[in-house]
Amino acid sequence: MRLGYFPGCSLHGTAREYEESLKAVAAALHIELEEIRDWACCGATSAHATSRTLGVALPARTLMQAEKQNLDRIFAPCAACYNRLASAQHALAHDATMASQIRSILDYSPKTSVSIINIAQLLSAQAGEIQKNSKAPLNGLKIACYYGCLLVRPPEVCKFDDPEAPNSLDHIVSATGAAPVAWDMALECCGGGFSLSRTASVVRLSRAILKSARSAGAHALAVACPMCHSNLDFRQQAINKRNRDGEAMPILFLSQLVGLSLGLDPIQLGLHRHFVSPQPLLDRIGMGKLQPERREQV
Amino acid sequence: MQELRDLARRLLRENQVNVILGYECARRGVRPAFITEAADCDRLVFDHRCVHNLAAYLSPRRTHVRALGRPAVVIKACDARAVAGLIRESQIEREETVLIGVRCGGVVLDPADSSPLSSGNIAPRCSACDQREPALFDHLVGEPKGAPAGEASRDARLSEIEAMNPEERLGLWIGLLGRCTRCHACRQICPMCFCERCIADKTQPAWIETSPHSRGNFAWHLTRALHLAGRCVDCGECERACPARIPLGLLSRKAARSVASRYGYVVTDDPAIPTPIGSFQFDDGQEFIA
Amino acid sequence: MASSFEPNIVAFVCNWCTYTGADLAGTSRISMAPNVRIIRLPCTGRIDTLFILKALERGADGIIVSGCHPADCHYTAGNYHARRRFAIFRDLMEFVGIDPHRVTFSWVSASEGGKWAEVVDRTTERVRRLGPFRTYPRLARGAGE
Amino acid sequence: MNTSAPSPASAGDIHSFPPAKSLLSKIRNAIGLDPVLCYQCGKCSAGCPMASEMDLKTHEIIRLLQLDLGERLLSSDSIWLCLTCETCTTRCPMEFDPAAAIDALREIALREYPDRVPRSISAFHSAFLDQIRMHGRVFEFGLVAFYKLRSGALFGDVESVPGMLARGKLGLKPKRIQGIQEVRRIFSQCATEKPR
Amino acid sequence: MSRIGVFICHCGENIGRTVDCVRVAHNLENVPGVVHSIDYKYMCSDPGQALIKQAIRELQLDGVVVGACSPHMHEKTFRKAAAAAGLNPYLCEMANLREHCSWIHEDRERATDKAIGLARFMVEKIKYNRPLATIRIPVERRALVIGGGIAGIQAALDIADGGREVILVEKEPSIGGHMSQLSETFPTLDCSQCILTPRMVEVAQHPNIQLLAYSEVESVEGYIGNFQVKIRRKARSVDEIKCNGCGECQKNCPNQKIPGEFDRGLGMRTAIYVPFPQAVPNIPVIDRAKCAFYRGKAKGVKKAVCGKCAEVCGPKAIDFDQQDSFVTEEVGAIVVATGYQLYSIGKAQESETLRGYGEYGYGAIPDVIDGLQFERLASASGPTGGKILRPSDGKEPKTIVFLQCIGSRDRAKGIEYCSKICCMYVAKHAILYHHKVDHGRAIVFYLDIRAGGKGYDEFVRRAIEESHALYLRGRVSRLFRNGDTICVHGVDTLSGEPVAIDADMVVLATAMRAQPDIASLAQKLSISYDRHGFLNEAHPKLRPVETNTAGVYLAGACQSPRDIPDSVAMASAAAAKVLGLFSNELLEREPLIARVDQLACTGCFHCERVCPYGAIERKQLKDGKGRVIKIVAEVNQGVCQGCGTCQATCPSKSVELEGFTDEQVYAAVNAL
Repeated sequence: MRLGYFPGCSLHGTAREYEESLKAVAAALHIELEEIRDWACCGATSAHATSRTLGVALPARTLMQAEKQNLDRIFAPCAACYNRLASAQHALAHDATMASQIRSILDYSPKTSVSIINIAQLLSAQAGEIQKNSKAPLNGLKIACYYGCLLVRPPEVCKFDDPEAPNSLDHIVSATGAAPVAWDMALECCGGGFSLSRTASVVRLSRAILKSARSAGAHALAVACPMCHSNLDFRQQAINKRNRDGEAMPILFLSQLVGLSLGLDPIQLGLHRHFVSPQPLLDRIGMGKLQPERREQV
Repeated sequence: MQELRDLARRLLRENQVNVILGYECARRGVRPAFITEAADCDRLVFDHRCVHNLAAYLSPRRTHVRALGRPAVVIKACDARAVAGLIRESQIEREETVLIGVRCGGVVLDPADSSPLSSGNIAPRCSACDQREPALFDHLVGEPKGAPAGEASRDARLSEIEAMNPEERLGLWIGLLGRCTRCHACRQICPMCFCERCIADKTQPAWIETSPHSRGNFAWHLTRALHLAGRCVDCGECERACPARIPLGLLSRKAARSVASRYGYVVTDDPAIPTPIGSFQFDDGQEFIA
Repeated sequence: MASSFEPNIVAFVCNWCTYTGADLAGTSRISMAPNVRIIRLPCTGRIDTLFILKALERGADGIIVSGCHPADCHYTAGNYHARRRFAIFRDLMEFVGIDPHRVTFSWVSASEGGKWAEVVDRTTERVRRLGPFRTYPRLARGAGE
Repeated sequence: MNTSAPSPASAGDIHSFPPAKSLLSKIRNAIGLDPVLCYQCGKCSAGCPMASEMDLKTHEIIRLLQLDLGERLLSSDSIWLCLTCETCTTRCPMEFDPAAAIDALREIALREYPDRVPRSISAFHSAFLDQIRMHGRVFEFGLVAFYKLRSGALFGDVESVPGMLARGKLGLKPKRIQGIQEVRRIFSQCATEKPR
Repeated sequence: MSRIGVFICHCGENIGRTVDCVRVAHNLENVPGVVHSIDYKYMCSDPGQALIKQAIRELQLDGVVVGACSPHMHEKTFRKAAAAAGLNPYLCEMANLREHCSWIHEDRERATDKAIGLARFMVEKIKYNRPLATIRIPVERRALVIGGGIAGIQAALDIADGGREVILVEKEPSIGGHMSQLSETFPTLDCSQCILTPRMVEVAQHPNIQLLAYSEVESVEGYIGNFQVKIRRKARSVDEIKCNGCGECQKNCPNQKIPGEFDRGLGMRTAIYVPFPQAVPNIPVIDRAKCAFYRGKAKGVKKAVCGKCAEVCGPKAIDFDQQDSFVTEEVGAIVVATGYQLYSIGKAQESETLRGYGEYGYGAIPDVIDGLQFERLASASGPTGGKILRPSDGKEPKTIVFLQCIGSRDRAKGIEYCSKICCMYVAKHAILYHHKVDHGRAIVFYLDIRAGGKGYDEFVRRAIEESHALYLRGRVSRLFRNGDTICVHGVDTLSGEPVAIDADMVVLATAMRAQPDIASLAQKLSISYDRHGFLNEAHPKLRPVETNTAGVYLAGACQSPRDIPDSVAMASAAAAKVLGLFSNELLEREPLIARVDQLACTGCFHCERVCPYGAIERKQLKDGKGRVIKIVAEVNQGVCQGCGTCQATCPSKSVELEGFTDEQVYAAVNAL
């Protein structure tokens, strides 16, 4: 299966373990990821918060690139990127003025037929395969699936799951043999783009999410968004330092969980890159010690 | 006195009425008189011995009086209240009856007592009475009278009994009512007891036992007091008529006190004012209701 | 002694509110003292003070009179007239030494099954404490009976 | 809008309502939805993760919009606290789109009240967009550095840098995309004010 | 010696579980007068009822006591069974052994004793039961409808279409009521006149409807099925028979400048006038206070000052000497549809419980008008031909402000209820204004939007979303004149923003109030009304169009603020009640009513004072020679509802309530 691949900026930086795990899992499931050539940033919040046009134009360029590569499906693992691409496409399809504006900017009119899929869509379609090929089913693991905002909202853009009661991630997690826990804050915002600019808000919001997951008895949180991941993982040290909320909660990318169930090597999946060590998790499922590489080739 | 006699004579002469209900001298004291001849009008008297409430003779039940024809009746202030009651309760037509109001300075307890009126012999109700003349009359006769002698706090006894404990009260009334022989004189003389067939005489069913024992007597006197609540004009005739000398006024005055304190109702000689039983206010007191 | 005494209580109630309220107590299975026997009348307006005296004569230790709350009377005004009648009668009873605690007056609506049970139990308890009311029926002694 | 205590005297100088140039209509055009749709149920504010930190809650923002009270609305920093988590939009019973409205408001605010944008936030946005201008992508090390310069929060998070490096999460030399000119044209064409 | 049968029901386990039914039955066997006493599992079942019927027949029972559930449950059942076996149904009584015994007690012994006691009560009582026959009262199958607004019209038409005669009384010169003044109607915006006028004409032409316009109910005697209604026909000064409605008189009346009531003072009428062109009947009336002829006479001028109308009247219908006349009608049912009056905004209020809105300058500021005035402006047949123009200068208001809840939900002004229709008619006004005035700005001050009803909330949203009415939440504090505009001071409580609007016109959405003369009408009909003067229904949920006086029904806004659909629905409901009543020639009533022992009656009429229904009448007893012996009380069988208050009040107990006679109660108490 050939898929256009839009990693987005953070997968080449702070969230590189996301890409590492994705590539490993894709290989194991025989999915060919073809990276979009010379893609540009989706613009994220900063773009659409300051200029609606910019917020559409940047992703539009990427769609254009994909078309030139005649990719009919684009896989955007980063929920934020996915959301921007999908929103841009939606705007192009439904807002004539915007469409013409973009046309004049790119002097190209992107087709709106290209389908943009996120990791939830990709892996839930593969759930059968995952189960079939699972070498180390994660039995006994309790996972809180965290959808966050950008995967399922706004509903008219992200049509693939119920915006208020989604289950695609839970579906995937079940396929890994782990048990998705029922909890209440799977859709609450973690503070998103305020990680740097309003850290306090992020700490407040992320903490609530972690507490909820903990009280639901989760051993770990599964996420599909680098931004969420850094807020919940990287910022968690701060949170735990300031409060006694309990055990540190490992935050895993969905792809990492799937990778583990497929029996892939934790290091290959980048599990050692997390700030909150997933070691306790691995112990639970009887996996060896993580051997964090001393040196990192940059 | 002359004024009264002249008026009576005129009323008979002019055929305004056929009979004068008044008072005349008897062997001992005074007694009610039924004068149909103008000539006999000089027999009429009115003074402090005129105790009787002549309104009682207006009741349709007094057929012999009715037979005498259209009456004029001599009434004191207290009697006027009874007349008002009879009108209010459709027993007589106002225009069918000529009312000769007399100014009154109080009467003695016993009509046979000819000694001058004093705090010694005055009827207790009179010493408490502040109404020297009726408001309901066609003619008003007699000189203006001053307030009678005697202490005004006649209901001391009432309060005394109220202050007793239940057992004492029960004992007291068993003693008093035990004396009742059910001669029904109280009823016969009462201007407001005009029922064609008294409940006490009703036998199917016999709510009130006829045999004269305390239990039947309790039922009788309690029921009578209730029937008289807000209707009793406090003329004292029942007590006067009672051969057993039972202070029946206590019961009717207790009822009067009850309606006064609960509904601010006082018996008047205005026929237009409805009786407290038979009327109501939405916010009547109900402290005794759970 | 008094504790083993089971008072004999008769209740005169109106058909529309209290009788129906008592029915409700039944359908709601609210348990209450078995000492009270109901006599049904259409309206408190129909309840005569003679009923009370006769009941006492016949050896009732306590009496309940109950009907519709003010403004709820099925016949619009019966309960208002009853209220005055009983107020004055109660004063008279008290005056002659018949303990008014033996007679409970209450408003119990068709929806107050619970309240009816309370009225029944409270009255039963009060009368039980007062003991049997032999004095009144026995007033007939020495004469006639 | 006259907010002075109403009195017959002041009645004369009260100008008519609503004000001539209408923010309301601008937003209506920008998002293709009419803010009058909102009936002020407050479900948006109730679900807003940032509500506790906003002086104007989401529904109040919409109300002021309905009343065309641009001044009071744009001069508040509440619109800048919106995370665009889209919760409000998802739950709006009248199918209005508060998130989009707030985006549109920010765009106008940036032009009309640039100095009202909270420093840290404007710093972040410009640092972020600069990264794209320069490289076509966001180069996080650069983002952090630029952000610190702009926001003045120089030492915030410094302690975390080693950890980031140790985990190989921070690349040190940026890569530039070939189509960078194209990207820059996009920026110039979109004519976004550079938030200062 | 009576022959009583006692039947104790186990009600399956319901009674049997706690009450020893066998013992109860045995015990009752030994009660004197009881000839038959049995227990059975289900007395109400067919075999159970069969047992009773059989016993009645075979043992010639003259009384049946069923010890079972509550009489409210099965009294009818068992009385029917008794009747079927030839026993008078009122010789069958129930002892409540379930709700009042087995269900509320545990102790089997004591419950059984009590059950015996309850049954005894009934056995003793029934010895004194009398066979009673259902009362049948003839019903005069004609109806009176009071009020010719939409409710009265609907009720009259429904009853008339049901084949019954109707007398429709309207106090104004024409029927139509407030609805005829309306421009369009919410939420459909169809023109009020267009839907109303045909109904009015139908009334005029309906063979079963006798329309008495410009008339009022003078007095009402009698009771359900047999009312005598005296109606005053006010003098029109025009002969209704002769008049052909040509309108010449109006054209020629010299006094053309009288502010018209129909147009709420916004238009003018003549001294002899028809309130509006579509009036039914189309017969003018002379306003004697304004007519030169009468004013001349009042001043004592000998020769007629004016007679123009009479001169020009072809059929010579003008009758200056006409006097009020009276007709008396016999009817069996009465529908009250007297509608409402508008709350008067000004400082002066005719009721001391109400206060006006000085702060809104109604009457002082010419361009502050009320909702009904706006209706007239918006109405195509109105004084401006449907244009929205300011009374002051005839200019088109570019900014218009509507204030809701004027006189509604305002304790301080004496009305705390919600008038129900204002939210909707204001929305309608906003929409109409939007249609009629280009670039107009409509602003509404509201407290809440009460738009429950089919298509109602959608309608309000339409005013907001399509007609761009700006809804501000809050009450306006005061209106100030500001040159030729009106300055409106308020606060939008949603934003906390003080608002001051320069408006060209302000419309006050005034409350609905009860009719001013409602008390006297209510007394004539002996029905009750609430503290605001709205007539009381018999039961707020289950008997919404009946009153506590049998045979009198309610329709429309006389009962509480109502809009047109509600009023019409109520009217049809009332009509259905009336037709139901008329479906029989005789009205059947339970015979449980009071009866006077006229020999014993003393005629003190305490009973008359306490009777809630005025069922006590005075009757003269005469001797052979026709001389009145005494006047005694008599119970009107049609009116008495059987509460028995008369009997408890009667000092001599000369009045008996059938079914609950003294003998019956006495016997029961004796069984203690």
